[in-house]
Amino acid sequence: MRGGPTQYSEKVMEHFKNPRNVGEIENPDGVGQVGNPVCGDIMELYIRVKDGIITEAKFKTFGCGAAIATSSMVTEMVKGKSIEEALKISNRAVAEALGGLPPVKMHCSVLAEEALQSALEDYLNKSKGELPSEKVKSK
Amino acid sequence: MRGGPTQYSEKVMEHFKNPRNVGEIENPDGVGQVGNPVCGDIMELYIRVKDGIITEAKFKTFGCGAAIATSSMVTEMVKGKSIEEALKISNRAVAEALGGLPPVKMHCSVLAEEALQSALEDYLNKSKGELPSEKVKSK
Amino acid sequence: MKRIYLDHAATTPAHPEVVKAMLPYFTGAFGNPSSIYSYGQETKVAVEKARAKVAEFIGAKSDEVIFTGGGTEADNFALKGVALANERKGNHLITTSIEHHAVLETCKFLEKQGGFKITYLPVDGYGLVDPQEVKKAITNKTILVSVMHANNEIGTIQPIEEISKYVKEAGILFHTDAVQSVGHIPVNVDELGVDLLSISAHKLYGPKGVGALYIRKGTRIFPFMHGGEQERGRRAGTENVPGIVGLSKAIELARQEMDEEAKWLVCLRDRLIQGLLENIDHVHVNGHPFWRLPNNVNVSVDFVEGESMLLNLDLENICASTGSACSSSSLEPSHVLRALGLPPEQAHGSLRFTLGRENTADEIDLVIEVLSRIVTRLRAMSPLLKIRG
Amino acid sequence: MKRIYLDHAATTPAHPEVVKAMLPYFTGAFGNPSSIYSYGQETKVAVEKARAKVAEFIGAKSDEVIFTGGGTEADNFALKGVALANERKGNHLITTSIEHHAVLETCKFLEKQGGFKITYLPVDGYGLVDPQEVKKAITNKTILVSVMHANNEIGTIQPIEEISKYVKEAGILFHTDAVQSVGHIPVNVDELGVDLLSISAHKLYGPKGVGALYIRKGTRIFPFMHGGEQERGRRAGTENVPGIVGLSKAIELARQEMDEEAKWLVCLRDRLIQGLLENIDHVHVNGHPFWRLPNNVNVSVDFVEGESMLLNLDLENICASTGSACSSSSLEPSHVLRALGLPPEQAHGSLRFTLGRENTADEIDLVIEVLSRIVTRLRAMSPLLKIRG
Ligand SMILES: Cc1ncc(COP(=O)(O)O)c(C=O)c1O
Ligand SMILES: Cc1ncc(COP(=O)(O)O)c(C=O)c1O
Repeated sequence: MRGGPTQYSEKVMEHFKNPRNVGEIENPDGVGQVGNPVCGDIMELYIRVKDGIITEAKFKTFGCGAAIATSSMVTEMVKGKSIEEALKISNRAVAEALGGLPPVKMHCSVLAEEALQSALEDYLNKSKGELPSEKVKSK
Repeated sequence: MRGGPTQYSEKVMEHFKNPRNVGEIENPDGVGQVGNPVCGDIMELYIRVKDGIITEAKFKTFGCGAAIATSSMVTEMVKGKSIEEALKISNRAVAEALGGLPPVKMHCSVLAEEALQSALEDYLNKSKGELPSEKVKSK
Repeated sequence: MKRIYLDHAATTPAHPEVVKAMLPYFTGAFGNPSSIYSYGQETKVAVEKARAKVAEFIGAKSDEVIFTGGGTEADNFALKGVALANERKGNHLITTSIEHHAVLETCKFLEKQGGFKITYLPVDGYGLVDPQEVKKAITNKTILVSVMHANNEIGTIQPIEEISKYVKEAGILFHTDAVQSVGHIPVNVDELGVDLLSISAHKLYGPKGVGALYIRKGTRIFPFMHGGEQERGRRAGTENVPGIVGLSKAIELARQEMDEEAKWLVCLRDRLIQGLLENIDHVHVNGHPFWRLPNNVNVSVDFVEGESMLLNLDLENICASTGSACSSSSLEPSHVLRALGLPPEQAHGSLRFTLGRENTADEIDLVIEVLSRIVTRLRAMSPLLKIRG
Repeated sequence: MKRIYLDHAATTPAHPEVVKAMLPYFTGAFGNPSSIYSYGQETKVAVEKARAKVAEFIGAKSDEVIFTGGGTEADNFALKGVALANERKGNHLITTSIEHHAVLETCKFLEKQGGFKITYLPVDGYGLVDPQEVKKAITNKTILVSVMHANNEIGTIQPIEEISKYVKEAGILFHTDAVQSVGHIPVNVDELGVDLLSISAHKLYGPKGVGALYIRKGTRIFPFMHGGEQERGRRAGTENVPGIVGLSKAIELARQEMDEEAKWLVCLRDRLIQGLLENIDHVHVNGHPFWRLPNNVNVSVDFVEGESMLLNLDLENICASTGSACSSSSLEPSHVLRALGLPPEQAHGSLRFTLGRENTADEIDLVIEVLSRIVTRLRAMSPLLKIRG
């Protein structure tokens, strides 16, 4: 049973220990699910949107420490942001906000970005074109 | 600079520390010289013979601890022996008398046997056939 | 809070007696065993005494034991040494899909660089190799069979004796990686019927960086390390005298304490398994219920991932291990758990606890309690529970 | 009588500070550096700190230093790893006739089993390799040149920088066995211009059974030990944490003390050489008068054989070494002395004294006195003196 270089930053450990926004939102305005059990990572991300602003975000995650921390961090980051702003949140931004991730764990931040984008896309699809949809498609 | 398994017996060390019969005999009745500097071992063995009995034996040796000890031992062993008896002294007998030799050092006992045989042969040649010479030739 | 160490399959602390035995050989009796003065001979004698002790413990002759720099070197030595020395006879090796990487990666190297063909035998759901499968895999090109004695992840003990019969029948060399078994369960080279056997000191309360390879007399094998004439020309390099003395001390202690210890560990092991099954839903035990190392507990906890459990345990000062992808840099879950046929989620949700001589029943009970809490917390954030639960 | 140890090229005692630095890692901080819990991370940090220290000392980057099980492993790793990884480019290696057996025997293995061609360059009467000879030996099939930094028998230091120019010009990899130089004279991989460099801890007051190989970034090399992902996949096997910490402590001490120590050893060395030349007739110094390790004295004493001198010295508690056939199981005198062109009697009559940090001027004077007596005694029983004297 091998071990990788998984020395997490304090910030990662802090979010891992006390993840923010765990749970589901009933009747969410957008929901994204990415990853699959074969790879050992599944993230679900729920958002509530009011007047183009994300007022609430929640997640459920099956995954390692980094997966939980990035889920937690991304939900914190989107709260209070407009859809446009949220669409610009990159995996690097999530990783940076966590004080960095070990190289082998960068894929967790990618997953978090994808979960967010998928939730945003879901919201945009549901609410049909409140925003130019090329932006979403170009992803 | 490698080292071989040269743990010598106490007997070997005793003869090495206090070799018996070091030196030359002036006008010896027999002298043998074997080995060569290339191999790192040279033994000279001198004998004095009276009435078919070896009354004195001396050696000079350039060589390792085992070479010195076997030289010393073989000179001790031949003293008081008849030529016939001396001819029967084998390298194994020398090694055994020393409480054994490390395998890589057995060649030193062979050298001691050869030095003795060579001295005896020299004596027999000089004194011409006092003993059946086939015995010597068959060696 | 005191640390609870339950990862003895990864490494064990050196026994204080072992360290004590080693100490004189660092600064006092530091001579080179290859030297011919009496000072070097002292350490030579120490090395030979150690060799005799190790040999006796596994039922071998002294000159059949070669000291190495660890279990990985022993495995590399055995496989590469035998493969290259017997290349003319054939180019086929048989091993299993659940070997330690020290065997598997060496096999891959031999395949890729040496032109050897390797058969990787499957195992059943308990991790057992079927001796009949070994028999069937043997061809007239087969020169070596390598099957580990006890698995490091799931603790399953292989039927080496039975496999040996078929291997010997075919006149083929037989290697076993006994790194996890020596010092923990009885190991005798003749009873097992093996020609080569790997040992690592740090798995039995000895120091890291030293091990041994048993090589049955008459076995055709090339040296792995070339250089000086140490170890009778079979393994060059100045002998790690303190390490070798440490290994033999560990073996000596194992001889005295192994049986008692094994009984005690089986108690603790079964207490832990029972406790986990009773206190946490949806837990599965991996490995064999009976043919199992006394100290090994391997479970899969549904709906949660291994590394996140491990990190939580670590926060409570409990050391364990997982076969989850997330703990490896290759991002693949344990090849052993996959070979058992475990669904990927279960492989990702695996935890290994390997017990040792200093563990107590209280520690076990605490671990059960702590893990229950952790699992409850993690399941609360798991999307799988809803999907599948 | 107190022992006088003058065989530091064979092995050194571990420095008490080294042992002290190692101790915590046997029983306290014993975790496996590959483990992901914080407990394993402690030892991982210790290993990485050690790596940084070793790297800095030789002017390398941290990730260019791989820990091994000793100098022999480092040499095997360098030569086999580079040869196999660059086989497609060519099958020719260049080395010298005075390398340590760890290099020479590895070369012989590569010749015999790997189909490689090896050029063994001669040396001059001082043991120096001519850089021009290296240049001339390079062909378009040459993939590696291996020339030792300082010789273990005669202490001669090679013009590595000069050789490097020709090797780099030809775009070939360059390895140096620096086992005898690191910690004793300045060693900087960039100044030397080498791509690979071998280190062994027990030659510089570190523990036995641990060493390192410097591998310049970008060097094509295969792992020598296959298995786990330790050392970033370049050297499998659970890290010998105490050993690695011990090596780095030895390096740290060398950094502080090397310059002073070298000055002192040169004093002692020259005192011993002078004393022997003045007190014993027919003594010759082997090796280079100037390009010589600070601690190496190698002499040939005419008319007497080395082992018998050594044993007599041993009886007086003085530890030294010889290149005589009689001290080797192969019954051949030192290949190094033969390569110098020494007549066989002189090779057989050689003695090596290698000094260390604890030796004193009084000890040196005593050795001169004792050896004079021994030589007189042995010469009295030498047939050569009469023949040649
Ligand atoms: C079964 C098995 N084989 C081989 C090894 C390698 O041993 P070492 O860590 O001494 O290199 C290990 C442990 O890492 C192991 O568990
Ligand atoms: C020049 C040289 N290279 C390599 C080695 C081998 O190192 P180790 O004894 O650590 O295997 C030695 C010493 O034995 C040496 O002197």
